[in-house]
Amino acid sequence: MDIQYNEAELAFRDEVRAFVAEKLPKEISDKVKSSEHVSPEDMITWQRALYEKGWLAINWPEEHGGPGWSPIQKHIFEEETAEAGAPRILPFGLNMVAPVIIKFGTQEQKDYYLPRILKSEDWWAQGYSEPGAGSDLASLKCRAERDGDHYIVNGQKTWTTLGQHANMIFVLVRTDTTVKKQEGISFLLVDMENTPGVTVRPLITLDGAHEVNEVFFDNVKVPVENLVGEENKGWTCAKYLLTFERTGIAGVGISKAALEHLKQIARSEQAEGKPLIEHPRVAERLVELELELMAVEMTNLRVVSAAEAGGVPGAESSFLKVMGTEVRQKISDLYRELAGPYALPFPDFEVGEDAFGPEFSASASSTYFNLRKLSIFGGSNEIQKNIISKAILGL
Amino acid sequence: MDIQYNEAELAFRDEVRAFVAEKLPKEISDKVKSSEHVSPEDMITWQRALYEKGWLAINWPEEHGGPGWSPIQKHIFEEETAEAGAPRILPFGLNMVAPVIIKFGTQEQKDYYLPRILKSEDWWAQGYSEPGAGSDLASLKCRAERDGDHYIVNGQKTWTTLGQHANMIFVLVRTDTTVKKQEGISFLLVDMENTPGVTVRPLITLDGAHEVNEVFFDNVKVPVENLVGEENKGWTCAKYLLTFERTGIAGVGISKAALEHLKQIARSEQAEGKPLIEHPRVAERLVELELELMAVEMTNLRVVSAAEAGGVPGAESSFLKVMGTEVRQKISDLYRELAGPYALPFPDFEVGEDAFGPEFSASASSTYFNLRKLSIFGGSNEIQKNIISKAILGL
Amino acid sequence: MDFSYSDEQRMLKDMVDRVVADQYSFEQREKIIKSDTGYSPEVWSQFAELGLLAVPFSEAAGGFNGGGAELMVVAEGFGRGLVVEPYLSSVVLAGTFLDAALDDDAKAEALEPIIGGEQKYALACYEPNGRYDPFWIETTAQKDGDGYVLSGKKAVVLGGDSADRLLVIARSSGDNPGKNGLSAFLVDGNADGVSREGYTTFDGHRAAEISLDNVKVGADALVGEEGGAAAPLQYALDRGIIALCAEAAGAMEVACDLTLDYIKERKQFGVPIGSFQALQHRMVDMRISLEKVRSLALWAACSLDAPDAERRQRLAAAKAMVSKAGRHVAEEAIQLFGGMGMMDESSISHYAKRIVLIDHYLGDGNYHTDRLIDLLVEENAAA
Amino acid sequence: MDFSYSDEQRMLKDMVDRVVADQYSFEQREKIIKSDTGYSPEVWSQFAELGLLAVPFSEAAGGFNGGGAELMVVAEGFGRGLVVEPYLSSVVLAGTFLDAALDDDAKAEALEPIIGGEQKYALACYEPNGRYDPFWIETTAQKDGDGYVLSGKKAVVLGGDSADRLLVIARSSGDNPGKNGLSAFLVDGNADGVSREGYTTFDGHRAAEISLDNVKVGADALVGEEGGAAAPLQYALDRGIIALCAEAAGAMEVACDLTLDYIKERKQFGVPIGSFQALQHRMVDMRISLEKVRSLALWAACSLDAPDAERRQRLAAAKAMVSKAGRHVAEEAIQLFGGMGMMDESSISHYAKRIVLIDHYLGDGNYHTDRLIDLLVEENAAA
Repeated sequence: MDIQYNEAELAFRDEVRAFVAEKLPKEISDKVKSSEHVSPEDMITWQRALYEKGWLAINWPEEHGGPGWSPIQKHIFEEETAEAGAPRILPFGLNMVAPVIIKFGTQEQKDYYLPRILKSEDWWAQGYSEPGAGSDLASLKCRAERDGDHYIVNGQKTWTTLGQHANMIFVLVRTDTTVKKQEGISFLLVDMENTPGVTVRPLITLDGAHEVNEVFFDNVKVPVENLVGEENKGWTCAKYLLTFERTGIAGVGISKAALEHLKQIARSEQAEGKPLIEHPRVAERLVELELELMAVEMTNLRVVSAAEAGGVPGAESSFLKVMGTEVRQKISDLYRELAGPYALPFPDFEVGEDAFGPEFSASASSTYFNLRKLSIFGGSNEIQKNIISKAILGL
Repeated sequence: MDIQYNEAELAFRDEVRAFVAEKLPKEISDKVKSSEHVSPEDMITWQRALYEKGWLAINWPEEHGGPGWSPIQKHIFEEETAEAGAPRILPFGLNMVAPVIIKFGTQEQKDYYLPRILKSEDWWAQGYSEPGAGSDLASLKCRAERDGDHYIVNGQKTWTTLGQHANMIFVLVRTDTTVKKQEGISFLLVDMENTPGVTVRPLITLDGAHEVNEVFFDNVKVPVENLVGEENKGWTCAKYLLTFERTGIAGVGISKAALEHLKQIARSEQAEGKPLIEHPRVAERLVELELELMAVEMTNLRVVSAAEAGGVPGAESSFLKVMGTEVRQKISDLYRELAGPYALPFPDFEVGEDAFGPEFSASASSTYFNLRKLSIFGGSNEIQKNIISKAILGL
Repeated sequence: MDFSYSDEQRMLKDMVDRVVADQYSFEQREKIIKSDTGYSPEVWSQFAELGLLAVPFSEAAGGFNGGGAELMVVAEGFGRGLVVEPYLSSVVLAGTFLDAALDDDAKAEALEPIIGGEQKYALACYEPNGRYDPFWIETTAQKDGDGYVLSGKKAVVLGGDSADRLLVIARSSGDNPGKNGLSAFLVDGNADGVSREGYTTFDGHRAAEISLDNVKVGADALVGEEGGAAAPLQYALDRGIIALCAEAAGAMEVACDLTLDYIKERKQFGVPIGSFQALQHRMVDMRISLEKVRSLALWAACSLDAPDAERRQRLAAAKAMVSKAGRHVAEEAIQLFGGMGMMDESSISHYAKRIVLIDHYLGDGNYHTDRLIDLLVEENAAA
Repeated sequence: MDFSYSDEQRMLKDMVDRVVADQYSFEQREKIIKSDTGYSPEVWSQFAELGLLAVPFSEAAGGFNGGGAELMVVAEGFGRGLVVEPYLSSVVLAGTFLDAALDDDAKAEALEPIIGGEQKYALACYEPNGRYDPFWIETTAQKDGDGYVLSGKKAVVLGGDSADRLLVIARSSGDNPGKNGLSAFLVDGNADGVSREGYTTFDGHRAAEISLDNVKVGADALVGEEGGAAAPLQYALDRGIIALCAEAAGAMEVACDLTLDYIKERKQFGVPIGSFQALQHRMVDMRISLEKVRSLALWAACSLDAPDAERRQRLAAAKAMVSKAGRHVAEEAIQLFGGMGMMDESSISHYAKRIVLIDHYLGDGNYHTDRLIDLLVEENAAA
């Protein structure tokens, strides 16, 4: 048993660090670390840098452009980049639709879409959730009817993250209404830019951000060659996508960066004439968060190590999702508290960020409220507990 | 709106205080306040004092010996006596079987049992729970078969609190096995002392205490005149008993006394060369408990006041039970923590209380563990939440 | 002891509920927040006509002579409707300060424009370096002939963006931080040397950062005694805390109700999600948090005239409980609503924001827990 | 990085599991606890034969050269079986102290009776006024000719009731509290002037209050350098913390398993109570707490040779997590078992007691949280 990285792993970590130091622009990492708004351009800049290095599609097979990393290497890469303040890699193309295309797609689909994803030429969006469906994904209603060489799609998707920037969307549609709900579903790729009838409507979240959208399909003609896998077998694709390996689900690197940010704030901000960090309750909260985060980090490593040894992380990732999001939310709660009265001003992103009070405070409330999503989206924490309950505990 | 006691109420409170000051022996209240073992004799001493004053049966109608108090008066009485360290009044006779006898009993039963309860001549025990039944009370199996002028009782009861001192027990028995589980139940009074076949076996709880018992019935002959209410209608008695008004369910007075005890400890005990109370985390814990307890106290008063105004406290007492037991348990947790390493010695009650370390520490761990029962017995807190969920929230 | 409303309190409650129902639908509120002023002059005049702007003032001041209970009735109603009118800033904070600081003759005159709704005042007390400490006053008031010159910065001044007049707390003597030597001045919002940067708060109210750059005021600007502002300031802040706790209770009540309705209606896997026991128990826990806040808000509201230590304890306890129990309810409400709880367009998110952000006004949970610890230390010293 | 056991570790684990399974059924354990000695001499010899008493010692000392991981393997197994043998006191605390304090020649000789199981030692360090501070030493060691005279009181000395020899930490110089001037002496348990009051602990172990009343010892009683006891003491306490955290992980694992089995089997209203979603989610939360303790115990166990700040952080973090997560699991286990969880006759209650009481050995959650705050302060000073 050795919980330390071995020499090869340490060398790899150093390589990642060196790359990040060289290629990640400081103006981008500063934004990420202080929870400021990161633009689509920032994300693309980083993705292109990774692509050039061959490090973008870390979960892809080597033949399609993956780096061929082990679970530990992937973990090191994800945590190091997150801790350094790299923007997140948009998962919709790289880690969602691409694996489905690789597994179920035709050769033509692979040849066309995969290189475009690698080069960030397409911005993909996700068309899974529908209003009223929530965690009961298979109850979807969006219809696709075959009409010659096309499907005619009618219906609505929601919670489409960053869909306002997307030109492509993968959609779960119902192609047979006469069978059990899981059986009549198909998996379609839709060109949002060049297909009439697709409308994206912004959904503004409680923090004032425009991150998610509704997407409406009004007699949208989708060529049949955009079907992935077989008609009415889309649920297989959907499940595959949802269970696709996600070593980074605990978000330890992001939480570490966020906690480090809090420590900096606690050192620089004063209350009653002394730095916040010298107030016993603030110090206690910081070490409690550190403690919780250490527990998540080591639990994550244990799962990664088991994956390395050949174990397939299944429901364990549900543990990591719950633990990781809980600590991340608690960190954001202390962030809001540390801002004190300056948690109140609502920064108006449209007219630039007016920071009233200390600069860090501008994002405090919006981060706190925005991150409520962590326990809701991506399979709510309640759903994760149901999964653990069934799959691990046998209840 | 006036949350203060009015003059009459204040006068009543003063009367209670004066009585307690005069009649409650200090050696008894000291034991209660420091969570030491209170003997049956101590309890009887206090009950007799109350009886002589006419204040024992506070929930009984005046015609049977109750004082005719309003809900506020009862509340004042219960909280004042608890805060002063009075032993609890044993509920099994006074507040359980007596109300059932008053409502459903024959004149003979009333004439015989009620005066004996008032004078503490009988020590009653409760024969409700059975092994394996838990919160599903109606699934009871203890059988009573009619044989001439007698019922022949066979079966077992459990969690019989202080049954080792009892000479009488009221028992729910199954008198008809052919009907729905709630319909074949009867309510019997059994003389434990003078009826062959009753065996009491101690159940030792995890704190080493002998508080509860199992009671076995082996062909026990019970005269039919000991049936209360009608045969097979015992479930009505059972439910009446369980919902019988309990203003004291939140236990605010007891918790206040316990918290005051903790403050005294925190003032006298030292760590790192200064009193515990000067350690920020101890101070914080104390004020948090105070805060929680204040919330329970005022919520209790709101319910009492509504009862005074004619509202019948129903499911609200479930709120009080949950809130009151949670705070009481949290107090006991801090108690254990304050004891430090001296939480470890297991006081041996049989050979007298060896207090190693500071005297207060002897009861710390046993109190903490003993009070786990609060959220389990008397309708577990989960059951209370189910009740609230159904009765108040309509879920 | 009788916790039921008196007839007058009942009438007051009905009145508040009616105006809120009429004027503060979700859409109306959104429009008011997005308006230039950030409040509704029409609603404000209606408040004036109904006498709501007089509730917490003494009879001598021309007020309703309302105690904490009446203030609670009003603020709870405002909390249920998420009212963003500048009631806290103009009436409760600035207004009751004047009521406490001035003698009977002066107060009636001084409060007339507030009660009549003609003018809005704002209390400019807290400062950028002072966090939640109201006695951290670096702003100076220097004698200048008969008058004074005021200089300093004021942070997150509620209603400060549109207030006609600012009640500025400044230090005329004494060391910072400290209660001694604080004086209060009424300053025109547009006086020379006053600059204001207004903004909307996260919970839909308005506030401003205010700079005072050698603002010259006459002797008549002084409110009450020179150096005597600490007591009326405490008087006003106490009432502000009552109003905030009551508002929290009102907002939490609606948040619980909305969540309960939602889990009864929302179906997943063919059944209402409210049929899942885990959610039922969490809903019960939310209600318990609501009861705790209701209880302590009520206790605080009825303790304004209690002895010093008791009053301080109950106010601090109520505000600390709002912090803890409020956050619990807000977070759970969002979680049980799921995605809908994250949406700006669903009212629950606005309740959640108000409930959580109330923690950031007039001292948060940490600040008030420290006040409770102060009391414990005092009790300990006395024991 | 590889978290799987090596072959040797696997063998060690199997060995421990086997002896625990053979010797520590619920009934056997109860009998051992109620015996005069409070441990089982037979089991103890078996431990010795199997080499378990040598695990944490250096090769020079005749040990297994086990690191934190091996100690964890053993202690986790003991935790699963709620073993009450004096392993922590004799082997981990007193034994590793000797290993650290003595030079190679001396340690082999000194540890022989411990490794062989012929004698049991106890570390008499903590004092009645010192709470959890191991450097609060009021016990004095005064020079007396070639030897020393020891006087003082030792609190809750684990295994102190039946230990053949006591390793007494006394102050030969330096101010209390403090690390300077601490010396260690090996004293016969029955020496003149030593009086012991033994007792059973709440979790079934044995301890004693020990008075040292002018106990005269020779120069050869001194262990290591005069005044140099702090470093080996820290060495031993670090290993003690590893053992306790690992034991907690083992006991929590069984507590979770027993609870899970119980809610699957126990029926109410005709269905297993494990089918109620509220209980399912609570069971999941228990498992999360278990994972947290496992993770931090493992991290601590593998950090004994890490740089000072890291070692201290991971040890404190693990023990603090045991306090919090352990209590959570213990309380929930009792609650989910209901009445049966309250019973002395059900094993779950004994697991709950051990898990909660582990908090009271070698510093509780508060103590170790303070150590983490110390580190934060140091980090802050360096930043």
